[in-house]
Amino acid sequence: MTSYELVPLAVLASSLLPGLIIFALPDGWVGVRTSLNVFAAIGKLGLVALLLDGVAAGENYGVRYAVLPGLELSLQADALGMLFITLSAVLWLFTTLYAIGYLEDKPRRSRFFGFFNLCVTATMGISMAANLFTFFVFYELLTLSTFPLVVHRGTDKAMKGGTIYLAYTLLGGTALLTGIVWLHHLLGHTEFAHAGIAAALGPEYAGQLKIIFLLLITGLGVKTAMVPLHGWLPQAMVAPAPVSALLHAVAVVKAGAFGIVRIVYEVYGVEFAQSLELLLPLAIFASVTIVWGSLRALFQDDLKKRLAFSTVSQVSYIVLGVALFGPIGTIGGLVHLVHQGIMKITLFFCAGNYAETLGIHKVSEMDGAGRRMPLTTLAFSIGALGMMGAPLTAGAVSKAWLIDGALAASMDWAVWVLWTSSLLNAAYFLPILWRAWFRPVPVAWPEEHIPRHGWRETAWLLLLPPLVTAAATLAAGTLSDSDVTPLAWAKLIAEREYVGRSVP
Amino acid sequence: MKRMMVVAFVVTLALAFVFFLSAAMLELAPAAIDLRVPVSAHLTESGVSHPVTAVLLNYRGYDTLLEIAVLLLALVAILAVVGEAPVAPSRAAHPVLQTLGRLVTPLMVVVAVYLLWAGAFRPGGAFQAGAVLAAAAVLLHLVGLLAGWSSPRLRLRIGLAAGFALFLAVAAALLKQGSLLQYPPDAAGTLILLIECGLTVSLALILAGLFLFLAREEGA
Amino acid sequence: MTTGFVFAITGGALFALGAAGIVLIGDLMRRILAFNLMGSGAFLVLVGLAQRYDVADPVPHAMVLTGIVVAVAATALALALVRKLHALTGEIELPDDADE
Amino acid sequence: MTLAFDLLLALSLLWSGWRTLATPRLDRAIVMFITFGLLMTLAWARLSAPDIGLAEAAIGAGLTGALLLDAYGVLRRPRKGP
Amino acid sequence: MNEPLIDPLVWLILLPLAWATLAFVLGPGRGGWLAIAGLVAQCWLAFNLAQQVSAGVAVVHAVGGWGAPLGIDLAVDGLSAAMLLLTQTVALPLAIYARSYFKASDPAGAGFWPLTGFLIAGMNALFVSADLFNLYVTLELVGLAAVGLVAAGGGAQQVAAALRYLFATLVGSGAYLLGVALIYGVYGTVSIATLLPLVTNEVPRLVWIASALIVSGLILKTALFPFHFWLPPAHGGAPAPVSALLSALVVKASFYLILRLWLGPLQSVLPAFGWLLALLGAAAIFWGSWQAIRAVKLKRLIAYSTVAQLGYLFLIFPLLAAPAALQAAVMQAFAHGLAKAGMFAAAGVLIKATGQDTVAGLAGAVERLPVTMFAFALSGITLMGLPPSSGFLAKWQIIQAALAQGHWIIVVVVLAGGLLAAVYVFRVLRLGFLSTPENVTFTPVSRVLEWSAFALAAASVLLGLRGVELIQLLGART
Repeated sequence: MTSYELVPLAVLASSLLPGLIIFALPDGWVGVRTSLNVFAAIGKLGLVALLLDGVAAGENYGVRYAVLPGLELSLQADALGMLFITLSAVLWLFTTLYAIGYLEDKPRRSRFFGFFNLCVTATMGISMAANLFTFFVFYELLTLSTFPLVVHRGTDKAMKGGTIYLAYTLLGGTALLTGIVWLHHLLGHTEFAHAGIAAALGPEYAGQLKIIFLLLITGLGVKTAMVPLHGWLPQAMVAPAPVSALLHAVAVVKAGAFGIVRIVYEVYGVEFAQSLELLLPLAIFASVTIVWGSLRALFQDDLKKRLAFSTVSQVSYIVLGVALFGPIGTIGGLVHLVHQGIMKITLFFCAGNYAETLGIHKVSEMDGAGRRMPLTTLAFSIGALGMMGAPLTAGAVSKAWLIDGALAASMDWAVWVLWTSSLLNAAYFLPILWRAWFRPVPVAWPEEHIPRHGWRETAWLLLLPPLVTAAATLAAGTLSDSDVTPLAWAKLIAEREYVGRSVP
Repeated sequence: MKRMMVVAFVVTLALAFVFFLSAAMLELAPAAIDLRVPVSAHLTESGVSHPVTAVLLNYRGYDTLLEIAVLLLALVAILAVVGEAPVAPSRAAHPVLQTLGRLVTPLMVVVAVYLLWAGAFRPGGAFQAGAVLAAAAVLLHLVGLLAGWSSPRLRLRIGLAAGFALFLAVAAALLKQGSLLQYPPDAAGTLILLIECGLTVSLALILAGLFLFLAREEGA
Repeated sequence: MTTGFVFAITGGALFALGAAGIVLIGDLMRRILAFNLMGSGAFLVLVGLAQRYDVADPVPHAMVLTGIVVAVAATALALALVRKLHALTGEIELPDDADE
Repeated sequence: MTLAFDLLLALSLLWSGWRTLATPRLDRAIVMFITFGLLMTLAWARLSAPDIGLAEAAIGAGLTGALLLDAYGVLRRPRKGP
Repeated sequence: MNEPLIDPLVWLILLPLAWATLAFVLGPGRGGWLAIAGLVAQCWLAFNLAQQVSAGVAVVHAVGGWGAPLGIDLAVDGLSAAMLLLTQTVALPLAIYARSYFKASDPAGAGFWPLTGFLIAGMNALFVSADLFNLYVTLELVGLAAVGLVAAGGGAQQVAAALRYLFATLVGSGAYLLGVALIYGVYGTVSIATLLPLVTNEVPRLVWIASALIVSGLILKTALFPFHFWLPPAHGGAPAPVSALLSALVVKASFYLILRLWLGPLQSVLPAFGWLLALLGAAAIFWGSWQAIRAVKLKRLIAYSTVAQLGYLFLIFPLLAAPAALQAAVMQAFAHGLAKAGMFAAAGVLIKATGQDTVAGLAGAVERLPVTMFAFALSGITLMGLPPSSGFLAKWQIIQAALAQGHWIIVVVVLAGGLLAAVYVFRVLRLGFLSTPENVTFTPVSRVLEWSAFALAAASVLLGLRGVELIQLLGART
């Protein structure tokens, strides 16, 4: 087995094996579990760096394994995959640190971290999948391994959320499977390829291909939480904060969005998809989601629910970018895949901090939180501004590219969609900031768990991650022109997807 | 009402079945294969001169092996079902009957031995012999001379299993002839007789057991 | 119409009779009797049809001997079960099975 | 002639079989069944299958009959279980 | 050809017969280790045999050296080798499980070892036999052993279940026997090999009746809807190791026989019943799943799930033109065999621990019995047909075969069945995730029980990665 085959497997193993070991550990063994987690996360980061380097240099990391004649599990590290994998790996490290702090002396930690690792494994698999079948395998693994995390608290409320989550994702999975089987039947394989594979079929298949596209997008739209398939996301907010942060801001929803990117670019091929007139409906679908999510967010008092609906809206930026025919939109969408992740995870970390430190769960309880927890609130503000697309933040960059993309594709209405969404974002984030910074401190917090030590407004493991990700948000916004940013990478991808088209 | 419907339906079904079955039987041509030819052709090698016994213990001896397994199995199952139960005191029947029993039993044993020995060249054989012996035991029980059996002790268990074990052992040992139950023509007669003796004992015990193990459960 | 045919057809009828009995009768003892009729029917067909031209064929004879032994084994087991059921519930019909 | 006998035997087989299932009283049914067994023995004889005849008489009619009667003896007295 | 003295094909029958007899002589409840040792050897033999077959060695054994039609032939091809493999590999962990499940002097375990021995011997004999009448004897061996296992030391409900089962299986084998009698009447032989050329395209009407009798007898034994009435009480009422054996293996035996005749001597007749069987299969999937969703008792739920899962096996009959269909059937047999054995074993642990056999009683199980619930979940994944489990491969193959022949309806049934399975599996799992109520106490359970259940369940998922070997085995021409 060559190192080209080993590294992708190692990337999976670096979270799978620790996960399995952790299941076996007694809850008491905090030290062992913690170090195992952290080292695994760092190790994975190293491996990913190795891959990044290789892929940038055009090397070909991949491994295949046949489960049936003509049906292969196949992993392949390509530029698009690396975008997602890097994001997950980096954020996983911080989330792990955060989770360690968050779950201190709570029960069932081994189970939690075990499934947590499985989820990350699934995410890695999704991003490295080289065909739809492999993608589906890890997609379902993600569904299964998130369920225990959603219901982690074991309350009836958690159970309800978990059941709804399952109902949506399993139905989605079935739709996806139907599409995949059908496609596999027509093509004999489902390997991803630049410029797509579906075009190989003659025009007489156009009808079938449209239905398949619908099935696939429906299946993925569930995890992407596109309206009307978004119902599970707010319900799933019963999960502990780290879960909401990594899974429902990054892994799960992004898995869906990422899948849509794969479908459009590497299964159908953007040109062919355009010729089938599939992109416009997709764009409309996305736009509706964007506006609807923002509108619903306005009326949520529960902080995490508001963030959840914001996620619903923001993730569809990616889909919109993909659906805007043309490289600029593509770059916008892809770069937002990363930026939204960084910003939203910051917000969830902060929300978790408020809840853990002061017992704040509702927007209406936020008064004066900024005085008590300035650093957290600072990070929160940066994330929120990013979401609105304020200058100097990562949000500004992706929004700019999306708008240019819309104009380039001469879909001016999309521009309006984006602006409306920005205004709505402002409408539901600014009040929070205002309350936090400018309203007086209440006599007593809902329930203060963690007292203040000098400058440390809360446990440092809870504080560090949001600060780092907030900093990253600013960095991605300010240094966007340097060639180590997600933007640069997104351009690289766009070049590869639009074979023979000039990319700015 | 519904009941009537069901009955009517089943009965019609049965009648229709019988009708079509008979019709189909009557239009039948002679069978393509006639096994009587090979059966008699190989009779000399089979070690017995009575064709049925030849089929039963040589040509299709494997069927018989499994069949004994079924019988033993049924007994095991019955023991497992009835579980431990006190032995029923056998009801002493009318003295006349008892004397009758005392007279008939030895006779039946003789008959059994004859049947066993006859099996090699004319109707009879281990099954009939075993059955007769079992019948004798049942008779003795009915006239109150033989108590029902409690769950079997080791010796009885060995007796019950011996016939089958012997059969199995011979079958396995004959593997070195080339295949399962492949009797060497010269020794076939002896081996078959050996097996039949073993079977007779065990069959008698098992068949009697089917009755006596249940009988004990009476009055429990 | 040879002896073979006569008893083959009789066998078919007995089989049908027994099968219908098992389906329609609730009383377990009767069911056991019905099963035995069914078996005897099948045996008659096996032997009768094979020698429909009235030439004895030892192979089905041996098969039927096997079959009879199997049948008695099954009957004994069935009786043991019925007696157990009776000892436990005093019934000799099957209770309708419930999942609670 | 023989055919007539065969048909008669066949009919009595069917009749005894039918009675076995239809007679209201169980003990009569069992006796009927034993009769049926003996008739079967005749049938086997007619089919020139004396081996089966012997087996039927000994096992089919004899042992099975004894088993059934014995069981009947127990089941006759209804007993409530624990 | 094998050195006769060590011919695995023969020893797969002789060994279990031998240890069954010995176990009986040793006395009630004895012989566990004996059985395990025997099964280890049998596993090795089965693997050995499978290797020979996939290497293309023709494995035929003429018992008594006579050869068909006078004698009885035993023959092994890919299909039977696969079934043998499944039987031994499922039976071994279950034996280990049962040895610590039945306490000494537990009446339920009194006849367990001899009966199990005869059961396995019967199934092995059935898989290799090439003689219709001999197959009848093996069917009876399997059926009576199974009934005995269900009834052993049981209460009224269990005995009643056993009686239902007994009558079902007796009527089934009776119908089969009559069918065989008719076949013998028509052709003068019961040897499959000899019949093969004789049964041509236009057969006498009697052969149609015979086929109908044989098939209906066998589907009654396989508990295909609507003949499933006997299965839930029997499999739901028996002790856990027994339920596992019956659900995982016994029902497959009669299914295998249908398949064998379908592909073999009756291939010109049986395909006429293809869509009928598929229809019943679909009905079984929906009805079984629905009952499982409504079931109150845990083992009832699992038993009804068996009714549903058996339905998939029958969906393949109209598709047998495509090789994928046969592969799907065997894959499904393996998937369900391993998964259902694991699930019943897990259920046994849960019942021992919670002291009750209700789904509702499982609250908190995940916290107290993580390994067992994990086993249950893994089995569930296979039953739902989620990747990468063997259940998924089975569904995938069915769907491919169906699409290749344009039978969309079957695709829909398969996918819907998967969702229904998800409903009843997660019905159990989600309860397990609830936090433990105060009043509930869990009695500790032996590790052996937990891990043998886990091993079976894990195997059912991991098999999904070895599909290629299995298909090679099936494809092997001997």
